Amino acid sequence: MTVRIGVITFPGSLDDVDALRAAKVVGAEPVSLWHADADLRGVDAVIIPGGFSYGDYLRAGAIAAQAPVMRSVIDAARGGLPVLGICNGFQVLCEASLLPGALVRNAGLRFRCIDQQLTVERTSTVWTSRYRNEYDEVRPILIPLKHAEGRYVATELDLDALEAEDRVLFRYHGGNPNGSLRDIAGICSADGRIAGLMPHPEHAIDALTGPGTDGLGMFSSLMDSLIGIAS
Amino acid sequence: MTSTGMTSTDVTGSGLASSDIAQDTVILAAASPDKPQPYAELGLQDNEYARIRSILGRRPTEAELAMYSVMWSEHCSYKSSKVHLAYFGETTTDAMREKMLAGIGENAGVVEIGDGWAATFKIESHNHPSYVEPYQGAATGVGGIVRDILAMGARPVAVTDQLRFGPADAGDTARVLPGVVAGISGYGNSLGLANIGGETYFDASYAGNPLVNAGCIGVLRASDMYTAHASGTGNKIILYGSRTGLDGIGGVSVLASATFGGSGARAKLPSVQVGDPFAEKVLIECTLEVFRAGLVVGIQDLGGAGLSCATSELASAGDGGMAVDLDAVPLRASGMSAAEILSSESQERMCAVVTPDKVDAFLAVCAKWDVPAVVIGEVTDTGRLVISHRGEVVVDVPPRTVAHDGPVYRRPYRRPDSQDALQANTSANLARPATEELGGLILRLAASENLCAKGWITDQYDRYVRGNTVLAQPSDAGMVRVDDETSLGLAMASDCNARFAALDPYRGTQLALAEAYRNVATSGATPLAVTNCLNFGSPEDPGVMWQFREAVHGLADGCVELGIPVTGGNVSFYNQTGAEAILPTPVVGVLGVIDDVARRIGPRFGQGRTPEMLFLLGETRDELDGSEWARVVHGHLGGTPPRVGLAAEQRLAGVMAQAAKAGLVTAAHDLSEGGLAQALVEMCVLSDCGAAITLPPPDPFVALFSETTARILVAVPTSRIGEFAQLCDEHGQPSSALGTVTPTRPRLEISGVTDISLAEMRDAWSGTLPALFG
Amino acid sequence: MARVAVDVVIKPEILDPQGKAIQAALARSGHAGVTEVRAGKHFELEVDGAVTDEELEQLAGSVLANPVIETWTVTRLADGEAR
Amino acid sequence: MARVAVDVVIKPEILDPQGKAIQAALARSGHAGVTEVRAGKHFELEVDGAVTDEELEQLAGSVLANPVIETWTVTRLADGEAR
Ligand SMILES: Nc1ncnc2c1ncn2[C@@H]1O[C@H](COP(=O)(O)OP(=O)(O)O)[C@@H](O)[C@H]1O
Ligand SMILES: [Mg+2]
Repeated sequence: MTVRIGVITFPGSLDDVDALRAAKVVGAEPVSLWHADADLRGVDAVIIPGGFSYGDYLRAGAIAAQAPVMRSVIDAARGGLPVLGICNGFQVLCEASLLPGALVRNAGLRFRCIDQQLTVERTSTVWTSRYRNEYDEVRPILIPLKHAEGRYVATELDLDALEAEDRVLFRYHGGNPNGSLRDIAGICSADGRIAGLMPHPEHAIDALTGPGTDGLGMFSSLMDSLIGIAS
Repeated sequence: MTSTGMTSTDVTGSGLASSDIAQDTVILAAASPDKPQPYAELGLQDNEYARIRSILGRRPTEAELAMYSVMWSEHCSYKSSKVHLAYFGETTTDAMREKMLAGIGENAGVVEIGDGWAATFKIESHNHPSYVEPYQGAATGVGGIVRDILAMGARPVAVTDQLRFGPADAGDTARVLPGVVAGISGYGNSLGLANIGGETYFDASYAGNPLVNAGCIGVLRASDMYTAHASGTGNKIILYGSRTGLDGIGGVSVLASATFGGSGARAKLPSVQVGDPFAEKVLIECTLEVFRAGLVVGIQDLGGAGLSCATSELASAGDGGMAVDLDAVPLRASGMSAAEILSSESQERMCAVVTPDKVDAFLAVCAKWDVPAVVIGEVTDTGRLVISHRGEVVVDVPPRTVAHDGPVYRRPYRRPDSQDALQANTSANLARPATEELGGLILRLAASENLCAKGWITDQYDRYVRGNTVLAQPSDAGMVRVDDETSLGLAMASDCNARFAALDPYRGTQLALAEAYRNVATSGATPLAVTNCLNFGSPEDPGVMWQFREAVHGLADGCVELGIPVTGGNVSFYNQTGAEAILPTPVVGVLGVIDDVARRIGPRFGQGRTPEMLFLLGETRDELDGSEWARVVHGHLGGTPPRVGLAAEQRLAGVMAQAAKAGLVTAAHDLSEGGLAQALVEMCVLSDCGAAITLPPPDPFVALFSETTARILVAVPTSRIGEFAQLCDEHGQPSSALGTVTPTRPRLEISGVTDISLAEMRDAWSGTLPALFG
Repeated sequence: MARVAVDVVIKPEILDPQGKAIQAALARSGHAGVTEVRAGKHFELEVDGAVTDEELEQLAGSVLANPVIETWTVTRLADGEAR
Repeated sequence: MARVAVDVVIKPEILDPQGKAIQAALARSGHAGVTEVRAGKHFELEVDGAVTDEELEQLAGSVLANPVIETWTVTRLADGEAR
């Protein structure tokens, strides 16, 4: 079967082409979705890419969370459609209340573009199953990160609940680049199908243009699960 | 008039009691020849004003005066530099022109790069605005250069920034540098343009006049180039992008106060523009879409001098005239006069010439992207640029007289008398260190402000976005893949050691060319074309004018020798604080191509399992005048800069291109400021890997710190040494074996001289900017 | 037509590095009397007569501020009052 | 101890891209009654008794705002007044 992965473009989206490329690299059919169009075109999963949607002039992701396409995404996600928010996409998911907490200005107050190590905290999700190797080990992965508003914050209550429900997906390793609480780099829904993270796995799919290929696992994991369902 | 993205009521044409005040029309101007006009306040000389009167056969209207004064300013008309810049054209041979699709005179130069692709690139200055308001000044500098590239029909793919500040520890640098960097980062990152390189220097001469130059590279299909011309009578002129406000019309507010008298006058407005990167991002996407759909005849960006520039340049490059109605221009402020609308430097605007049958389709694309767009006029066959406002004609001029026939100055130039003394004061008399002091000196220089790591700056720039960046900082050159479907790549580097240019501007500019050329070659790419951004003091100072002339000649002559053309450039004069000019700073940018980006060479050795040896390509002489050693240790600037060897640079580039193709070199880094010592520190730290070397005789100090040009440090897998030696032989390339890469010993061991740990080098090199800027 | 100011500040329990940096800068430039700074956002809206206080409250809490991290206040400004 | 609010807005003649974008977002989300938005910064300072109005004015214009493009207002807040 062909797996169709949708990538939303808002005005101001930047890494949409990269997410589309990643979908293609793992053998999916990449499908462009337009912010003003509520139609999800029958895709099997949605990626909300990085960038500065609508300029991010209010709060990062705040205006995009109200776009017509997001209403469809919210409905579909509640119905189990896998949704991944990368960077600005993660901010959009929080602003849309699909994930708890918020992303605020980096503690260092500056935009940072660095190659960052992450630990994969949970591999039993559609987005991370590939990160457990045959020896049942999970090693840290190296992925670029680039943002000015990536400090994850939430109430202590929410944070405790996230930990208790095993919903912390990634943590920063070897240094916290933005002051995120509990070193959180990415989180997910209880069933692991809705996920968001600040670093950019789609920029680590080819050693020519990224620091390595550690990001591919996220897209391959999705393919495994979608093709598994089909067969 | 058709419009999208706004309703007609949005167009504020009145207010400020403007309806009560008669505007200055062509009819009025003819009838009141003796009305005094504030031309001097607008920067026009008596004779220039007289010339405008004789061109028009009457006094200019206020709007015309505003147009002529901005278009005849130094910035727009190149009146002091024109006579010298002509030398670039005179020296460009047909062979050099072979791949050039557009050259000096267009928005940006365009060169063919193979497989039907072309590339365009340019660097521009935004120095003064960045001093007044560092964030916005730098941000709008990026915005401006990106629109220049876009106006050639290209997709902008990468940006670069060339920065110069006062001393790193000066109080004002703490205001200017973080603001400038945040502005470039805030604007460039939001556009989704990878930042792939630049320069950062500190020198006291820039304390009251920092230099903020921004570069952009674009790619296009060679058959899809656009130029700024308005041809085809009846074709429509569409203004699209942001609304027009009172931005950057500081100068022209003189006119407003002259008209309205004391009470109605606008407050003196700041010449600062605020950037809206989101508006620019959608402007880019919208523009690329109208190009793709074939909806455009000609296009022009709005930069300095706004509509004055866009309308007069479009019209004079076309074949007739143009009629423009300012009442159609979407405004952001009420009661703007014609002069203000024409002079506004509001950002994120473009002007397109479109055939009537395609206007609706054009406006539909704009509507899709929510970009305001209106038809403001059309191409005519009158040969005149006629602009009306509130139903009256306020401008009626031959467009060429505004855009191209500005004044030309042959300013006096003279080699300053002090130049001899400067050159006589060589570094030969400076105390040189003993061998046991060299280890400490390596660290001291590595930590000095001009040699230290620039990560504090470059980590604020997105280098990954859109997935085609193959090399960025800390590589010698930035490199991008042209697009996903091809392995073709573009490399770019820009350089200028202004200390060398101060000692000898002719040679110093050639050294800048040589370094940028070498940086491109170090990446494995083949240099193809040159641009420049010439930053100098006041052209009214004969000494500065001499520096400028020498720089132009040095660059042009150097390009002839290298066989690559200058395709464009930018001049920034009046960079001085009081009578004190900045060091002459002719920034030179070189663009290169590489067939297969997978063959690129970066600065990191020791990454694979194969053992590697280090070789130094090129010869080393005792050349320390103007060096970083002289500056850091002795605070000294004098003597003559290193010799230029363009033939040697060419040979080196040939060797590197072949070595890249054959995969003979695993890592490379050219030698420039700080010499071999600095190159070794940088390669070791970046590679997180040690090296053990033996310096070539006789003098370890000279071997480490001389800044002789045409040298590259390379790592070669031991298994390929034979092939590599043969390649050097074939080219007559001098090369010496220095030692080995030592992945298991994280140290720089220089036999008989010093032994420094990786940690010490990293701390020294990386600690400086974070300690200063937090 | 009426003018409304909406001020948004980050909740006190959330770290405000910008406020801290500004406080430090003020102290360095001789204003040691400023002992704390919180940085937030200030919006000035022009609204037409039909916009009720409830609508203002609702748009402030759903668009201008994120209730997860911020608190806000809405103030109708007297005519000509410059804030 | 006293509490002071400083509101900084971009000068009216200068482009405010943020305000523009927010106004458009409000209109799209059903708040068409908001006809204009200017976006600025809001600072809340704790100052000790020695800090005079002149000092506040001076620090606002030199550290909190850039007089080239922004204007500001300083307001002493009554105790407990939440802004
Ligand atoms: N302002 C800047 N913006 C972007 N990149 C920069 C800037 N300053 C320095 N760099 C990058 O940092 C690296 C080191 O700079 P530099 O030592 O000047 O290089 P080189 O000596 O090879 O010209 C290069 O990759 C350069 O492009
Ligand atoms: Mg170099």
